[in-house]
Amino acid sequence: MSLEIKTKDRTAAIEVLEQEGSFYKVKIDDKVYELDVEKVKDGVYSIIHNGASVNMEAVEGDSPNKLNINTENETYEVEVIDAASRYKAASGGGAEASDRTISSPMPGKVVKIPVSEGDKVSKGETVIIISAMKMESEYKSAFDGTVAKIFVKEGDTTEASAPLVEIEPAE
Amino acid sequence: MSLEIKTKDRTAAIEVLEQEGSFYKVKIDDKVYELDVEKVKDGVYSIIHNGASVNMEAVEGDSPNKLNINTENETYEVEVIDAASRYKAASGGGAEASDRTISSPMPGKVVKIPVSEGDKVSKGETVIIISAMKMESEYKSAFDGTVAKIFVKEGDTTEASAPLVEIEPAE
Amino acid sequence: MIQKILVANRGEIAVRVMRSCRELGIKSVAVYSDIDRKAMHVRYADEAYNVGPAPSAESYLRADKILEIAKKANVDAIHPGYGFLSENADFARKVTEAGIIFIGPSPEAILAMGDKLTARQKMIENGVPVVPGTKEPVKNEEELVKTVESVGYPVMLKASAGGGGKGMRLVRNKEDLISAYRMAKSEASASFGDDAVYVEKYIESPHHIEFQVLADKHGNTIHLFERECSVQRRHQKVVEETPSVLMTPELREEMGKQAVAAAKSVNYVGAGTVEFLVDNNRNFYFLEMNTRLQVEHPVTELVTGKDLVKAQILIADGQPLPYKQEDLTQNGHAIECRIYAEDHRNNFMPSPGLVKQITEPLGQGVRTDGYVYEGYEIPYHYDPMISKLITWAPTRDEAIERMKRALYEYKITGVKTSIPFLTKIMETKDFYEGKYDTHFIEKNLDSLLDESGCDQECEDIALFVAYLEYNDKLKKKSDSSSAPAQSGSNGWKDFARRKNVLRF
Amino acid sequence: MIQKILVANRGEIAVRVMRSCRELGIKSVAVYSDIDRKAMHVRYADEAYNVGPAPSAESYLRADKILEIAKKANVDAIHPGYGFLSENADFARKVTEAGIIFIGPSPEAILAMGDKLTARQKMIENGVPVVPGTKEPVKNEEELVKTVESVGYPVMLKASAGGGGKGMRLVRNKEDLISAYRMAKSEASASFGDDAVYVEKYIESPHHIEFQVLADKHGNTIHLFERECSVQRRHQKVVEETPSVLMTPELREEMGKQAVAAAKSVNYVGAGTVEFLVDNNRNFYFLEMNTRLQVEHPVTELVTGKDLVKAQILIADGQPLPYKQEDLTQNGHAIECRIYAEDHRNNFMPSPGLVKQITEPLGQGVRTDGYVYEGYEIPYHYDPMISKLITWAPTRDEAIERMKRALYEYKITGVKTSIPFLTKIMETKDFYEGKYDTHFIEKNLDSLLDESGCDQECEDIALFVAYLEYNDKLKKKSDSSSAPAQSGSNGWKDFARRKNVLRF
Repeated sequence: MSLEIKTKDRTAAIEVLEQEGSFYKVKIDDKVYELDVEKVKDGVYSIIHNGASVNMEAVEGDSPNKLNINTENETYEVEVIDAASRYKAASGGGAEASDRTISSPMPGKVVKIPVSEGDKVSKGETVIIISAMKMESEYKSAFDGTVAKIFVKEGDTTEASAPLVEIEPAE
Repeated sequence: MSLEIKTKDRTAAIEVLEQEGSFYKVKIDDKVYELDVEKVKDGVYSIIHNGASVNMEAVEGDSPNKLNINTENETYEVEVIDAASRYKAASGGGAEASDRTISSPMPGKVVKIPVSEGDKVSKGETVIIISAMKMESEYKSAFDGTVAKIFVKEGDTTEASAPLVEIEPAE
Repeated sequence: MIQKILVANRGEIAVRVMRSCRELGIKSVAVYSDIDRKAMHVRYADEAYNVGPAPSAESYLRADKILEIAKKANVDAIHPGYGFLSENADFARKVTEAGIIFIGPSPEAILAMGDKLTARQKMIENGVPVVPGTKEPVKNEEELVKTVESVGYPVMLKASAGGGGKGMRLVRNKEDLISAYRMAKSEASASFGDDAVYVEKYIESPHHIEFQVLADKHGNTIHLFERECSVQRRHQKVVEETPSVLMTPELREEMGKQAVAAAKSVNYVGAGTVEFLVDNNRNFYFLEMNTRLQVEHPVTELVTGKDLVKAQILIADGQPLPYKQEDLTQNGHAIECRIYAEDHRNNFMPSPGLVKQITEPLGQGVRTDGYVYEGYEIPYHYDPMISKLITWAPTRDEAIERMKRALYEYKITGVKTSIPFLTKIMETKDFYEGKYDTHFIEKNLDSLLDESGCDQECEDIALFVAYLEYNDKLKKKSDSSSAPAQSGSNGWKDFARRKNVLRF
Repeated sequence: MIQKILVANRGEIAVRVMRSCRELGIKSVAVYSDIDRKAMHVRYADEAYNVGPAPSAESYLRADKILEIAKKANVDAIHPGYGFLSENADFARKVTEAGIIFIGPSPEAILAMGDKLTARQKMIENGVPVVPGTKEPVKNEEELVKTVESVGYPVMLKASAGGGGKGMRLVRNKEDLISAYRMAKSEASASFGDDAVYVEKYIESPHHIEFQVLADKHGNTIHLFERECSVQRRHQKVVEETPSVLMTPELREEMGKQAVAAAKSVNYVGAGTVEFLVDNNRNFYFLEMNTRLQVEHPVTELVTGKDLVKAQILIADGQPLPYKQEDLTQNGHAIECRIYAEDHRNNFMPSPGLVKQITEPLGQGVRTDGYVYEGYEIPYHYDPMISKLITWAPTRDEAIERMKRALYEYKITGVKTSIPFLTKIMETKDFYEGKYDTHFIEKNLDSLLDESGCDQECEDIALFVAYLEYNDKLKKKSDSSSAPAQSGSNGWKDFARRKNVLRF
């Protein structure tokens, strides 16, 4: 079986050529690897490759086809290309829409919203201040535009990844 | 709902009278307790009872209705009386049969079997020697009797709880 | 002797205090907010009582509720930890008035040192050098502008009631002044319920060096040497060590003497820390005194061999200090790294959430003071610190190598942590050569945030791990199509649907 | 300098050695048997190679395979740990002949000390007192009976090639002699491939006290003080501490001198341990010298501050000892408890299996050297030791209190462990008063095995926890009737069936 997996600006084709127990002969793009891979516990992998012992962890991402893979020095945000993501990629717009919408990666409390719907904002202008874990973070607009929608009000408690403010880019 | 739970020489009737979230009002035999019980992770319980913070762990036993409960100082081997165990208790013999059969609680290797089927053995006589984790353990007969069956041979690797030697008690 | 102590705190410090209680045979009582029912300090304590809803203003900051619980549980003493009510003179007074021992200094000492302006004034009167600046809280924005112009840029805005970097802002030029002032006031208000802010001259290339002091009720005051805390980000300490590379025996003696004098000037009793700024010419200025246990107290414990929490308890019990200044020596070197749930690559954003897996570093010379466990969900209501990782070794070089080894072993998944960032600090030339001041992180930020070391092969393997994990999850889902919802698995409901449209 | 080391071992000691390698910047290479693919030492190492099937005779004892891997991985040195090939002179010789550094003494020193009889002879020649007994292996059962009758009961039968209690039997009377002899031979053969057994006079009320020595290739030999190892069960050490309560400065100096002399008599190089029996009158007798790192080496590391594995590596590298005898002091007190996977209430039966949950003790003065993790299955092929728990404190009393605190924090479920037994030891009067010899466990066995402290309320709550857990599992099963088989859940297949016949 084979799958396409995307990370950063690369989409790699992965195909398992042979498997016996924990030994895999696998083709990743044009390169063939012989790997001994054991899942030692939930999400924790031990890999032996040409004698080198390598540890990696797989942590689920925001959606079922997204994963974060921790290597020793780096974290890869990885997307498995399944039918659902193909559809999304083909229809377009999805990614762009999320850029327009500012959201907080964690739950928090809305301290201040210095803008109102319809306001013009400049790139780098603070549109909302969220407090979480005793720290206040300012969220700024990524481009010049207009505040299209504010989903929360001051004092609200917000969920992780909840939309906060949507900004319509200037033409 | 209520259940009967057996430990040592006691069988206790447990009935939950009220529950709200982690708060339980529960009747154990004739005594009523108000407990705040949270399962903090798999098998690990935190209990607050009249202010006292108590930790206990539940570990599965040999069969689905058997559990080992670790308290701070003691381990309780507990059996939940369900239909299957009621049947076993009523029909009898089951417990007795297991007394006759010597088994090792862990996997190991049969080092020596100094008896043969049909041999008479005395209480305390060694009938089999098992090596596990670099230690040799001698298993002895619990009563005078006759070796009815030997399930393994010297050099065999044995599974945990596998029957090794059955002894027919003398009348 | 004290028999039972209520620990008015949560997280790692509550557990750390309870550890010493347990070693002394003293019962410990936990208080917990609604969201902390499963927290480690509740599980560790001998007794535990709910103190209110998750927000700290409704729980850990509620002096009245905590006192009520203290009476109900019939405790002899209250340990406030750090943060929360630890430097609240009013709380200390109420505790004492209720006939309970407050493990800390007198309300008067807290007040004198807690208000930075009073403290500065006291130091000036006693001949201890202080950083130039104002003495009064700034009244309004016009006064702010005037004051800053008289002191001269750069200046530091500081919350009068503050500590730990909250409500602090460095301002280098006029344009940023007003917004920084407003942010500082807002944070000060949120964190301490007091929005008073004052202005201080900002000293370039400063070292943050503090002295640990202990004082008993019999007039004995000693210091336990220095801690070098110059590795800071936004005025929050990140790495601390002792001894300080900058220190000379003469400077140590002089600063130690001044630290003891500072404590004596307010009749200090208990454990406290006198913080100094030291410039490259080894001039030092009194900064503030923290009238409580510090986060970084373990490095002092490791080089002196003393247990500071036990010392606090024995002092509060009225016993004389069990050791004299001349009994103390600095043995070897200790370094502490603060492990935060934060995403350093995303502007150090806090990263609360479910801890899926944790492997703590073990072995020689490694100490971990933590509180999270596998399956624990770090709440977003409190400080994002997961633990403190401390290493000891005979020499500084070996302590750094040991810290790198310990950071390598420390694995936490589910939340993002500062472990990779701390590893980079240990590998940074300025750090391992001991040549750094409080600008260290700012100066080295690019290389500290650099992520590399995973080559093409490593990346390919990472993708293959993703492949295996994805298929494994898929297989599990198809094996049990109506499995119960598990905590931490978000979005998996779509999974069963997706698997039908996957190509193999 | 050595760049890469193969660690010819597994379990906690393999990980412990790799930790020091990592701190020295040396790459480590693991070898693993088929069943150890997921073991921590494989995950920890920089490289890992399969060395054969699970039984140690086919893997960790295969000198030829290990050498082959060492060459393939191009290592500079091999560290044998303890057990397995660590005291195998033939292996040491083959390693050296292959141009690889053996981290340990010369084959000649191993041979001289490894054969107890040669060692005794050497000591007698050098005026070191030894325990009375034979010098030659017993040839047959008739000779055995004669020899024992000349020495007089009680006697100890010992494997010539032995160590760690394997192949040892104490015989108090004639009736037990033959069967004990046969068992000793059988164990000796199984453990060491050599069934030679000899006889020694057994000394009543003995203390087992050993001295750590270090010797470099430049003629420097020093000792790092004593370890008191009298808490033993069936001649296996259970708890060790340093300093020994029995010790006087004069005795320490004299025994230290003899330990150094013993090492020098065989031109010893590396880390080694000279074991003595000491009676209540402080007479001491050479027992044996272990030509390797000991399990209990961490207590020495904690009071001296030195890393013995690093010292071994630097010595093997040809460097002179980095410290002299007069540089060493004993700072504070350290205690080690060996945590075994065993059921002490069932005749100390080993208890291998799946580790479902593990919480390691943390905080000040606590060191854990372990290798198991949540989800790891402890195999039954090897030693049942899970970890070593070591505490340090300024005083013995505080070290004991800290150990009790650490044992309280240490939670392992899935396998039975010796933690409750060790807790009892810490609470036993003879132990905390420091008045014990090697009969301590035997003497106190009843109270050590006593299980109490859970009153009626506690028992009721335990039953309620069982009730909740049972219902919880039942609910999970009914939620996902066709769930996949999970490792460690045995017998759950019947569960779905049972739930239909349950009454509620």
